[in-house]
Amino acid sequence: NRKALVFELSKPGRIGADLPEADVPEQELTALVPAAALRDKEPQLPEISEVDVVRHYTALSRRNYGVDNGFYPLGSCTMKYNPKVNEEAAKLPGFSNIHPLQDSKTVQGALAVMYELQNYLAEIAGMDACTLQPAAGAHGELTGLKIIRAYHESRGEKRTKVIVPDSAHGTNPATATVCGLETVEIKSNPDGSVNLDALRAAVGPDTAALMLTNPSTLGLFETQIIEIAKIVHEAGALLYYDGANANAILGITRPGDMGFDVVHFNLHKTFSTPHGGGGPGSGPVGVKEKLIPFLPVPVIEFDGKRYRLNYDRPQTIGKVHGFYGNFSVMLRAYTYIRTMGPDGLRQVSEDAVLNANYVMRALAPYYKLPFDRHCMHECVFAGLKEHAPEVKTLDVAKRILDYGYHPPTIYFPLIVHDALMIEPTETESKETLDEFIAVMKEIAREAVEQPELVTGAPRTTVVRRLDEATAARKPVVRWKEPLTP
Amino acid sequence: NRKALVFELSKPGRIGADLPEADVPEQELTALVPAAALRDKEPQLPEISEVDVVRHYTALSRRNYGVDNGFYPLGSCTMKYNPKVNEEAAKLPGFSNIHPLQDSKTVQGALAVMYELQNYLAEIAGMDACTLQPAAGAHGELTGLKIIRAYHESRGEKRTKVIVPDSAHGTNPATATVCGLETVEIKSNPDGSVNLDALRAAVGPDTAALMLTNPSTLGLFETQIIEIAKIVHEAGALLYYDGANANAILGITRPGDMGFDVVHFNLHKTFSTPHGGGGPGSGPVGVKEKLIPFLPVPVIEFDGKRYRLNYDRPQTIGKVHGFYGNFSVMLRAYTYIRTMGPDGLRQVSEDAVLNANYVMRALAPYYKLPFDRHCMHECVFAGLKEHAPEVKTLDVAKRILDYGYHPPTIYFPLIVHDALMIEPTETESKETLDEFIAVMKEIAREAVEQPELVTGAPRTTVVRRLDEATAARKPVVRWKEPLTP
Amino acid sequence: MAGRHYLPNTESDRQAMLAAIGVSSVDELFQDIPPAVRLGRPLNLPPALSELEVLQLMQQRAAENVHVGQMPCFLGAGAYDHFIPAVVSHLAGRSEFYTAYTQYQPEISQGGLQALWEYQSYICELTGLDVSNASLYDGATALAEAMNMACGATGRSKVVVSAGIHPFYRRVLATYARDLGFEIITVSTVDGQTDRAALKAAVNTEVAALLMQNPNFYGVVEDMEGIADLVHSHGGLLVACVNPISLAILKPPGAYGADVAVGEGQPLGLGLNFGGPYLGFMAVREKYMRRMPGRIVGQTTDLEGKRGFVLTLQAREQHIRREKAYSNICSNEGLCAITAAIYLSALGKQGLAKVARLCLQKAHYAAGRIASLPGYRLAYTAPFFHEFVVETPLPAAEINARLQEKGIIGGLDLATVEDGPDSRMLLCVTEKRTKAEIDALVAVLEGIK
Amino acid sequence: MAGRHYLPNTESDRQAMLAAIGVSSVDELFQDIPPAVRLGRPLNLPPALSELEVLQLMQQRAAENVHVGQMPCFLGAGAYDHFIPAVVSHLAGRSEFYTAYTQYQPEISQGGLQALWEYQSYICELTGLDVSNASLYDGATALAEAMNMACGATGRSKVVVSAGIHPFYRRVLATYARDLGFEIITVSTVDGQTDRAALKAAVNTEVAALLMQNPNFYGVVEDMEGIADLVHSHGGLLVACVNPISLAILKPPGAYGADVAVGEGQPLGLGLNFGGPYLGFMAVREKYMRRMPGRIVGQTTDLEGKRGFVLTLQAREQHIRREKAYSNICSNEGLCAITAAIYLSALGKQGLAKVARLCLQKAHYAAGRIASLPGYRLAYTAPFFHEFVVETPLPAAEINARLQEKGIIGGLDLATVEDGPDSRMLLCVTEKRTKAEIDALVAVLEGIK
Repeated sequence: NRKALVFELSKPGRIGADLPEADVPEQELTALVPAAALRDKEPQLPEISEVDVVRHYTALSRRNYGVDNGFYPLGSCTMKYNPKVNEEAAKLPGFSNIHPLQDSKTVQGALAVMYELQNYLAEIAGMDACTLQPAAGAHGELTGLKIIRAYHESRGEKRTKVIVPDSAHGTNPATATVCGLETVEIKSNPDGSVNLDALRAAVGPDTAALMLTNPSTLGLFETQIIEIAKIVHEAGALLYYDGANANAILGITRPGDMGFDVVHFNLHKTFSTPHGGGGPGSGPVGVKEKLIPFLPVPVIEFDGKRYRLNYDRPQTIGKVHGFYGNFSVMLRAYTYIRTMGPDGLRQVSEDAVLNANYVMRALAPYYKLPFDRHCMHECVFAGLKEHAPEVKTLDVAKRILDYGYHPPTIYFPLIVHDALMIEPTETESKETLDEFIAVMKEIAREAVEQPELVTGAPRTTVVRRLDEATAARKPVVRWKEPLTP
Repeated sequence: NRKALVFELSKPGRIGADLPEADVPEQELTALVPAAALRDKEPQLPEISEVDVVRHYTALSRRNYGVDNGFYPLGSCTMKYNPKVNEEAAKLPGFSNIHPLQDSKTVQGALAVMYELQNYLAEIAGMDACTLQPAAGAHGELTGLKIIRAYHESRGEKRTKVIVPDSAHGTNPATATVCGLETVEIKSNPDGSVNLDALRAAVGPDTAALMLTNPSTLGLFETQIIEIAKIVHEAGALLYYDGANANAILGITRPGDMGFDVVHFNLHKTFSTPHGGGGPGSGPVGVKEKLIPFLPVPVIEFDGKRYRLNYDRPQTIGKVHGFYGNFSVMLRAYTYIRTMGPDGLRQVSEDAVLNANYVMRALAPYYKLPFDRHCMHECVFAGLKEHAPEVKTLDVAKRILDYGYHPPTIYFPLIVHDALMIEPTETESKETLDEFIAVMKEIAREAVEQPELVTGAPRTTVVRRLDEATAARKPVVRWKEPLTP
Repeated sequence: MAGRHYLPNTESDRQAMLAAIGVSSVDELFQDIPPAVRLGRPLNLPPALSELEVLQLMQQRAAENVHVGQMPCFLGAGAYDHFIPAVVSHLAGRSEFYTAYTQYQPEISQGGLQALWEYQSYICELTGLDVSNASLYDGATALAEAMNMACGATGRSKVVVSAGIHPFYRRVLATYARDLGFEIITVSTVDGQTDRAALKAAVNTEVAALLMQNPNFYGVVEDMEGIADLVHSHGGLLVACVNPISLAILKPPGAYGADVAVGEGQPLGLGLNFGGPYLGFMAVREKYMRRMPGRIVGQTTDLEGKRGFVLTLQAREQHIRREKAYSNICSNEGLCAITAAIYLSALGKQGLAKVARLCLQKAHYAAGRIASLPGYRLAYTAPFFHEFVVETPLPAAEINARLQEKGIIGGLDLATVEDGPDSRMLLCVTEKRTKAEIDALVAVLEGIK
Repeated sequence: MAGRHYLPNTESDRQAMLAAIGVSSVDELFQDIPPAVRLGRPLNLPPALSELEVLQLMQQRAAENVHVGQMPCFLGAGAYDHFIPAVVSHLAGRSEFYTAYTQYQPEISQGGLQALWEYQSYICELTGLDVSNASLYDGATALAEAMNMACGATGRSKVVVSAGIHPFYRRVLATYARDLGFEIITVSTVDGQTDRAALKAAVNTEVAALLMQNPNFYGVVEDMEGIADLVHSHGGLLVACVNPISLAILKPPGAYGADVAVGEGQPLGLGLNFGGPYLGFMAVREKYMRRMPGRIVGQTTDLEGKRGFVLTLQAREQHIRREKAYSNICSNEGLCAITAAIYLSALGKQGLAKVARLCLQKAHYAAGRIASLPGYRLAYTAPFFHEFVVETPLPAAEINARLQEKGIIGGLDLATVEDGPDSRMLLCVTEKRTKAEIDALVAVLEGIK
């Protein structure tokens, strides 16, 4: 069951792809490029035939688990089903085979989709404008904070601090840092909500922004959001919305209406584009009117007849991507929004929240529920309810693998001890949830009665638990050509 | 690990595909169709959502084994690797979205491909013309025998017998029967070659044809082919070439040059189109000049400027397919032939034969080799060499499953006791063959030393040996709606 | 060397293998081939193309065709332009399905077997019959197989065939019948429906089967009331050739007494593909199960009692029965059957009914509008499903040429497939055609005087 | 209800779930949302479309673009029209890859992890460096991350940037640098190559890194001899931004002393996609491994000793290190990296070398022919890979318009991306361009006076 490396399949002289012969007169290589600029030794790429390529990657794919294989209740990741028609749309040659530097007259269809998508996202967010350029959520955060910074600077204000609750995603403080801003972490209330006193104590004339996700990373709606916005705005700071949890609020409430000034969405979460095993994503950023001048270039504009890319924006933060962002991810999200329409999107959030509450209530007798409130699109448990001294939350997660599901997120958010964060999403049926609930109950029983089943898990996977410590201590991060004796 | 049936996933009210609403004024159903013609009860199709559809068939696919998963040495089936570029060509909308009854002016590209393909196949077969209409090999046999019959009838001869060696594929005698002809089976020589005395005794004025594959179903070239052709032709009969084994002879020898009058090819074997788990295939038929008038209609013609479908062929056997055959299979074969060219096709056969001989010689010490000659593209063993009383050939095949390969063909050809027929094809590397040989050796050892490992196989598959007897005795061949109490 | 990417063995591999075999060259392996029949020259084929070149060639050839994604298509007549959800090709395109062989080793073929078993179940549900096979080549050959089967089952050699059956199908019937000595008696149509009186006259105790199409070639819904009794009372079988989409709303063959239902499965999620690969389906009453051609998948259990599937009732088939087989079919259209199953799973009960309803309504809207145009009239008054014949003021070929110029693929000029006037056109309207497209068709027709 | 096919729960499911939760309506679950911020109206979005309609809409939008399958394309400048073997999309399109999340649970993610580990190995082989990450967003942001990393590693805040770097990349550098207080010193080019004298003058002990592109934006192969020493002798890092295809024949960054190599991986089997998703790659010398941004896959063993792969060195990353992280990157371009690995596996050692050679030869053939036309000349005499700048007799925009009319996508009008005359055009010739296409380009240029 050990899978060969692609390098181990190699044999000199084999080829896996077929290229045409040169149809132009060829010259000596060194007549074109000085010998000093040429490499001495060719890169050691494998030499395998087409059938080897196909079997290798087909076999690797079968050692991987995606949403198409089953339930994926990974909290904070919104692993909903990715509709296939989106893939069809993205594959159309008129989209996939266009060069980013073509004359805009020849790409009007592409620009139209982008223009409309940014407007749709602005409407969903309650914002006045939107850029599609960021390539992922964290990239959206970076773009958003840079816009906020530029805004303050344009007003002659030097604001260098970003307030981040201790329940936040790690990207929030990291983004502040790479934007040259200082993170001020404030303690949350036990239920993950913002501690208003701590916030009031933290804000000041040096505060650039408060970064918040709502629902919080505990899956709970921040009920004091109006008050929070008031505190932040009165201090002259702006409010940043981390859209990681936006799947709970589509058509129900809007960050802009809550008082947020900047929003990023993750198209690869809320808008149903596939995650690709870690990207490509897309992290569009929506802003309120006053921040529009600072959006990255190019901005897509429409004069009623023609779409164009406008680079002439004196106050822009500049470019944040080589071209215009992850276009083919946008195509998928656009297709999704056009498929769902306003009613469909609202139903998405209703069903996502219903599913999460259903799971939460069903599991509450077996797993510690730290906050007895309705959750939004995901719920967080604090480990097993019954005393099971040998079993860690990690063990529970690994045992879930043996039952054929992807486990929930574990040990996040950091403020909940032994956190197990479950996000079912709206694309799962009651039957799937019932089966999952039954498994989770069974594992809770096993943890007490047969703990070795849980601590020794997984047993049904192609590898068992892996030695992560050694991997980090003595990193083997690439293949190396074996030394010939 | 039990897989649910699609019906078991159903829940009233779910939908898995999204259709537009009517945009025309609708009328009462019974105003359009009399009530007596309408059904009383709707068909019990399942009601499942899109994600259920995707997970169901993704899961089913993962319970299946194809060439992309590994070695498939299934004798007489030519399970070579199916190039992906062929799939791309077949998927082009300009091919996949054309209606068979469009004006021929609007399908010139499709007709050009078909016209050229029939010429290429005729050249490869050494024939004068070719029809692409048959949808599979057996359908090609039927077409070929009908052509032969029409030919004899056109000459006022009543010939009703088809001679078939006892080593032949079952389709040969079956085809004769469905063409209203009588099969005369002749005993082969022990090495599977035609017994000339038996042939001479069988031929006569009532003989329509001799059906033969060369190499024979034992993978051996029929050395007396010239003499056979003479005997058949002198009796006024024709010689039919079953192309199932054509992968051995591309560019090396041609049925037409051996004296055959009619040939069918299996595009889904020799010409690298995928088998689809039992079709769609394609079984083009090539004929010598004198048989051209009898080809099925339409015939694709080219006047130097335009391609057209000609139905005006008074001596035709008629139509054998609703339209023109399996067009998208033809596209794959055409792509393959254009990719390989004359040299590539010859190399295919050379490598196929080399691979088969390599396996044959390596396994000869462990499995009984009935004929100690060079084989062509496949080799046949007669069970295990060493005495292993508990182990049947079927057990060996099942044990191969545990090692992750598809087994060879077993118990065919019928004239070899405990036959194990291995066809490696040219798309397998020496390494793959060496690994397979090692497994086959190991199984031979197990058969003697640990027979229960072999007789109890397979153990690693999603189901173990299935009860085929009960399946046939008490057939359960469809789902039925459970009776509600 | 051309095709080297498909041929993994290197020159050194070949040498090593020759050495292991004990020969000095590949030629030696071919020594059994008499020199007189060896081809002493390269095949006369075009030189090899690289993948890039061959794909460009195919793209160019494809571009020489007009496809139905470019122009709305009102052609039917046995091949239908239906909407196919994106999931269908994504799932049927899983290589574990399409690169597999027939499921002779069930333990590693459970996926394909279960999918085919579910397909069989769907066909039984649609047709109202007991047993389906796992596919035949296409609708026309499925009908021919049904004829063969009926003659075999009854020991008779006459079949009565409605002239409402697709003319291409009837040509295939003729091809299959001739060599078996079957006599085909054709019964004409009246107002687009099979002539009931002529039918009664034709059916007698020498007739193995009556073959009807419903909806028939002209799109007309036949009056099947009493037809089964008519043929059964003479000991013959009723064979119905049906459109599977129509069966979401029309009475299934099983309900009007048919013994065998066959048809073209292309409407169930298969592309037009210029006529193939398509999907012949066949379902029969249980008593004919062991005479049915083609493969059948059965449910069983493994030695641990787990549910599983196998190819079953193989005693019927050519590879066992040889010259005593009822049919010679071997490779069939397995992947097309799986594709149809995926389509039907996605559409489901509601979806298939909606497709059928949309076809029916849109076709009637189109027919109504065309019939109201001066110079045009519907050829028949009988009820129809999603196809109908229009009598045109000018030859149908001329009208089609004008439609083509306006970017519309018109209907079938009936004179190209049957005897009769040149001013009859068979039009088809599926759920894919929008009101705007129908109105555009009508506008062009209106402008043709 | 729109989107019902994506929403499996039926109304009765919802009622049952509400009952189990103990609430009477979904609204109750949203009671924490203050009424004042609730959206009291439907979102102002277009009404839902069915799958058929949405696909037709997208087809229509796609048809409003001219794509490179319709016209030969001589644009490069950071996005390249290379041949992609059919296997690439077939394999990268396996849903187990594209519907997975990041590999936080390695036991069920071995396929993705191994593919990424092999990708890392390929990047190391191509760049001649020790450690690669598992991808960054694109070439431009990879370069910016390299700048951040170099400043972090050296504790310095000045970077010297060659004007030979893509102007878009330099704009991204500026965006990233500004808020971190980094100073960018730009060194101009002479004859298309970075000005060596100016470079020497600019590099000093305050400089964290020298950033060069090779081949640079103008297609020119830089003279890298001695460059690394120059910057190393002042304690700075050399960052090379490279084209991965060129590395099949050009000296790798590791061999000329670069500490960091970054670049745009789009040429490795990714479609043009109007600019994204692309693939930022980065490889570094071992000593910078623990400062590298992005995910890294490491090899290890499971508790039975079997080889396996995990995400490793996560202490560097944002989700552990939070505000102390060197980079905020989280989701990256995992599927693009796997796609690149599939491409490189298919091309292999010989194939990639051949692509590079064909690009080089065809570009030089084109350049030679264009340079011989009256009125045209090559802007630079320095060696180049597969792009080159032509000075044109008329404004480049006019020439491109003429080419467009003749069915050719011309080169980049440099005036649209940098200051300077309007008669400079950057042309790219990949292995996909045939001699006939190049000759057609030349013929049109020749006809423009």
